[in-house]
Amino acid sequence: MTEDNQTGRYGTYGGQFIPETLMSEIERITAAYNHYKADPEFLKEFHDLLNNYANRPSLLYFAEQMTADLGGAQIYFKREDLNHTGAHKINNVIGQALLAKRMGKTRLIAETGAGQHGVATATIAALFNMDCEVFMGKEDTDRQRLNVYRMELLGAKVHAVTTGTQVLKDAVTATMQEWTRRVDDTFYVMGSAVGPYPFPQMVHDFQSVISKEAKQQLLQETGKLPDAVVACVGGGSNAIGSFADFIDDPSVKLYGVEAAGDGVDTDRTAATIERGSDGIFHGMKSIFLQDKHGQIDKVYSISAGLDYPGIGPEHAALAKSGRAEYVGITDAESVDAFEYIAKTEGIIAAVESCHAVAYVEKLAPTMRKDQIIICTISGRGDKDVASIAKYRGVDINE
Amino acid sequence: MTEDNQTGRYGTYGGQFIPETLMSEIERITAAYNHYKADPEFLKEFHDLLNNYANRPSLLYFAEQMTADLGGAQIYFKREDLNHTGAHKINNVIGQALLAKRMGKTRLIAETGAGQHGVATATIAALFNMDCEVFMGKEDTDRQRLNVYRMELLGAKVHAVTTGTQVLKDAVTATMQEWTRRVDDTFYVMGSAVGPYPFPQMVHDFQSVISKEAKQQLLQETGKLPDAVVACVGGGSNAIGSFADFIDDPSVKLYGVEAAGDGVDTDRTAATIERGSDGIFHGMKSIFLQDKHGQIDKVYSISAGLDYPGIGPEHAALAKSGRAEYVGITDAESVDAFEYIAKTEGIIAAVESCHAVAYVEKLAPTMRKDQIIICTISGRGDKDVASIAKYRGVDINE
Amino acid sequence: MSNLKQVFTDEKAFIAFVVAGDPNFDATVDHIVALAEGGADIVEIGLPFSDPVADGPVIQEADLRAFAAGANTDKVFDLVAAVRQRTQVPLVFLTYLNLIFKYGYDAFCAKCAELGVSGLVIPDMPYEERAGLAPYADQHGVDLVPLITPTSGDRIAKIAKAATGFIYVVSSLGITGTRDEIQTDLGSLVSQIKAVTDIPTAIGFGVHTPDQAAALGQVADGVIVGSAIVKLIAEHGDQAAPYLKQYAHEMKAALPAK
Amino acid sequence: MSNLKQVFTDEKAFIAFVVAGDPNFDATVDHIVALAEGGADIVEIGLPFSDPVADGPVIQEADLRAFAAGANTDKVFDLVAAVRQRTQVPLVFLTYLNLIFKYGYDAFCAKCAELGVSGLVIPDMPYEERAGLAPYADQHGVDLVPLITPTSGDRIAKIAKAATGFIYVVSSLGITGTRDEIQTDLGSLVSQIKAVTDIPTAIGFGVHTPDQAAALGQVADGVIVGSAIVKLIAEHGDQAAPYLKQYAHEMKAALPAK
Ligand SMILES: Cc1ncc(COP(=O)(O)O)c(C=O)c1O
Ligand SMILES: Cc1ncc(COP(=O)(O)O)c(C=O)c1O
Repeated sequence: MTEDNQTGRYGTYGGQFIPETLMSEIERITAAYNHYKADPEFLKEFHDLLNNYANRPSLLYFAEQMTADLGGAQIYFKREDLNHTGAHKINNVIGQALLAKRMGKTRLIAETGAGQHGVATATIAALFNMDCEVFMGKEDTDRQRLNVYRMELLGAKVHAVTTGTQVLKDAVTATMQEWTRRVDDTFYVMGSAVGPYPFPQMVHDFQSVISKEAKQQLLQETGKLPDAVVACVGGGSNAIGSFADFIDDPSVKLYGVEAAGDGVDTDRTAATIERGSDGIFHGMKSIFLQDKHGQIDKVYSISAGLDYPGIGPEHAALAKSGRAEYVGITDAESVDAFEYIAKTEGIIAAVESCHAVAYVEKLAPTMRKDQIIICTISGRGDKDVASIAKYRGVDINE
Repeated sequence: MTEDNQTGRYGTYGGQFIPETLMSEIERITAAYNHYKADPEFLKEFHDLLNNYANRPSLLYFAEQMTADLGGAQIYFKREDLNHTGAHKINNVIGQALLAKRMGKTRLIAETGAGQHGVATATIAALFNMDCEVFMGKEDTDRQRLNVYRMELLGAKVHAVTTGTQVLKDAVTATMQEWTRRVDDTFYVMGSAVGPYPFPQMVHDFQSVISKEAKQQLLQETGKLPDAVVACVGGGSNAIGSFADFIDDPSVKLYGVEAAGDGVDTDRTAATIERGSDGIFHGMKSIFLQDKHGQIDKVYSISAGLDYPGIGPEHAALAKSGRAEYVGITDAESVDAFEYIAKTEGIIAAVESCHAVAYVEKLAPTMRKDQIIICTISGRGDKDVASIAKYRGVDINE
Repeated sequence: MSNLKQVFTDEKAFIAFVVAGDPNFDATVDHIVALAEGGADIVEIGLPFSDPVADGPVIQEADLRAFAAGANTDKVFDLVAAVRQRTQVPLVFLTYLNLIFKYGYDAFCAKCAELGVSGLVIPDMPYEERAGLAPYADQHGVDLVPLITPTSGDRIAKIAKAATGFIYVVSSLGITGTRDEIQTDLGSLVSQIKAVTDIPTAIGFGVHTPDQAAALGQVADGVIVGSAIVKLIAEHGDQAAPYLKQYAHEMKAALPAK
Repeated sequence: MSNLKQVFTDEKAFIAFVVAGDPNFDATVDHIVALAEGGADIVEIGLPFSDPVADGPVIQEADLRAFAAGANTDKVFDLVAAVRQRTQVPLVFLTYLNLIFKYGYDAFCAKCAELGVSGLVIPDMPYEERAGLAPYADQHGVDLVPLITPTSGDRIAKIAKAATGFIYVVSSLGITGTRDEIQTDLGSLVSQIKAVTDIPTAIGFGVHTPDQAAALGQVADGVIVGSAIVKLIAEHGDQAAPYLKQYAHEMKAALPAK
């Protein structure tokens, strides 16, 4: 048996590269998840919460103005921004928290970068009346005090992580450390399709509601499958959810859009697949931005949610097999797209999502008018208005 | 014919107290509205936009934790916060903008206080590719630069109003003045159930989707009508929309919750019905906060959206007839409610809406467990997190 | 019905506007007397309102000065009493309906009659909303001076027919303030009015120069000047009387003969 | 398989940890020599990783000092070569799997063999993930020292059976760092291990005082000290050698006889 065809592999990627202290717990989680994912009661409660709490199904919105303006393929937006708490993150968090509850856990921990996943986790913890502690790089708590306060309002305790580079990857590390410290009553709610197996698979499954709905909605409206699906990729939860139900439809092209920051060829980038190399980190074998020795890079993007040096192992595998294509979009392109979609469709979309929108702006004109693109708007952009203003040199301090 | 039983009256309230310059336009709007409100094509487009743009129907959410915690009536939230742009305002704006389009207008103008209605109007203007200019008190543009920038992102031009007290009522005045200046191509999108007839009626009609949906949703889920409906009241659009379909159901108690600021008995209040008196202002006969000579007061509430010295004429009539009851909730109570609903339900609701939530906290325990309250969550509270922190003395400057 | 209509019998009328209490009440008395002495045929006294929907920045700032001096409805009636000690020039009030409503329609009209205020100009009371106030105005012989605007169109006839005193012809869309050019075809507007009534017409909104007075005097029975006068008061404060008298004289002189 | 197991044959072993390059490479060579002279039976060299998931703040800060001194895999191999000029004390590396993966499993193990590094402790390589590296480690005679923790439970048997060199028994949940009290029933944990293998055991995580060494030496075949040594280096910098020698001496002396 070689390293590459063991449990939890996506081709050569995946695995469970975590401290022994956590392995028994990972085994319990795997067993519990394998049980509950086929348990009708569990699935019923999950879907009930998706529909009656997270506000699903989310709209599949025909972007008529943008379609006309770009003059190519018909553009549909899958509107995860309309979910309760404003992003796709909630889908996954509901699933994991429900599993935690079923496993008898009373305490949720989570890492967060800008705060999206932390807010989603704190939200469900409030609803489920569970304890919640969120780890966030000190640099991020300083930049995002409002989100810190938001989590506190929801009853969570937020820890500023002062180790390492004090950003998202350090928050992940700190959360894993906290988990090794106290594993009995605690569930680590993973924020993206990353980490040791079975997390990438759980996140895949919980987020696949995006593509399942989108497929059904589009079939109902047009009788057709899309020709392309476009989604932004940080750790890859939104993208894997957007791709999942189309992976076996070979006519559907899949595009994952990474944050290129200042450019894929610069040092200020977060374009993992274009720029990174194979590695083993945060519990998984995947692709990472790292130096030749394997030290993990500090990455950069205007979008805090895409600012992660790795990518989920399933994406690494999809990239390797060629089933999905991964492209980079710069800060400048995403800010342009942020403004473009606001002005044409009246939608203020997350700057993360606007990376996907920017790619649609390039892709649609190259396609025929009878072709269809589904682009996932993974979150709403209210959180980004201040930083866009700053990017444009507008003073919005109140 | 006395003053009180002419066109557009709600009992003794209502009317069309506006400059002659606007009267012909008001006649045209009345005629157009009377035509289109019965036009199936118009209604179809309106409902299509409500469903496929504003993300309706909005959830009717059973607040299980809060119900259990308060130990009385069953509490349902009508979740207008889940609408695109995050509040009920969009329902009305879609209706008015659609009417404007049908009337051949190419330019929308609107007043805004904190920015909610301005953002909603700018959003629809973007979608409809119409010009948009928003008037906002200078004091408010200074306090709410982020919302100003948000409107600009959507393509609107924002004017800082430097006359008068430089807040919402002055913005209304300035918008009316702009309308008298350029009435031909311009439609004034009124932000609440106020102003000259037929605006209060249009807003009533466009917002009544809230109670129509809620009634149907509750009947479907429980087979019953609610025993009480609770909604916050600024100008009264959200409340009239929440009441509309229940007004003729005498078993349903209707509660409008006003912002009492520091207290109904203090000068820092916006509790129009409890503290105000009959008057004629901004196009309507209604109830206003004013001095004994009829000079309009500068009002105060922590919630910018309730910070208006008047109330829609239909509410004045409902208060007079006793059909609805109006109560005041202070800043302190609404902030407590803001924190309470965040911690119990994982919902960050607009501080405006939290006035209604605070009243539900008082009302529910006085009711039987088989009784039902519907409380409208008129908007989401992300916009308020900073001011709640400030109220609590927490420094969130980034 | 008051004596207002008579003012227009022999001459084209010059109607001057001031805000009561700007910059203080004694000064306003002086200003009204000076305007009357200079040749104003009617003085329109602005009773300031917190939210003057029809007024531009010049008059809004005057309102603020008046509020700073303590302006309110009672004070303005006191002012009129003081004015009446010194001049019998015909007076009208310009104010917003809420102030009259709060004072009481009957009481307000009675007080006007008592103090010799002949008419009321109420920008936020269109024809359709006259019914509340009109009976009291009639009863106390106070004219309700209606406004007719370039957008009135087929509303002109009914408004004009109901008018007493005079008709305030609004020169332009928008709010008060001086304008260098008036675009409206006022000749046509006034003839539509004349076709249904012999109540005099006076043109206001934007009028400020003697040249405008000369030209508009050809069209209507009078001109109304507000912002230009208020600007003089803003400039000269409680020393404005001689300037106002001089200005009134020039404007009156510029008007054509009847 | 290396000679590591032999270390435990006659005495209880004292295993000392330093971070390579903290505060610089020359100092680390001195420190390792001093520890060996003081009585350390094995020196565990930390090859610093940017994101050390198993390490507490004390070692993380040492990593940062090492990075500031230019630490990377090549430099650390150079360091070992320099150490080997001065002492033949058995050495193991503690590092994270990515650094080995990037260097190449085969090349890394070959290099270890060449320089006389006997084993590898890799906190993020659990039993299930040994398969990639193990064949190369075997081939080059480098031990893969597994960790067994208080949560290992029924995983103990399979881990212990596959172990070579020694077994790193983690005293407590959580990350590295000194602890005043160790709650785990280590006696029971070690006997579960002993039941399936005769590979020696050494207890680490939190050990720092001679008293602990004395007590834990009763339970296992050795103790591992990391943070306490790194703290001495943090305090004394490149002058730490005599303190380290003294500390190693005390700890070794405190260990019970076999
Ligand atoms: C709105 C939004 N989109 C996308 C992402 C990227 O994460 P993922 O790739 O897991 O979807 C984030 C992460 O915070 C986010 O907030
Ligand atoms: C969220 C929210 N609720 C309520 C209101 C009050 O307005 P109305 O009474 O018209 O619903 C506002 C006004 O901005 C608002 O933003």
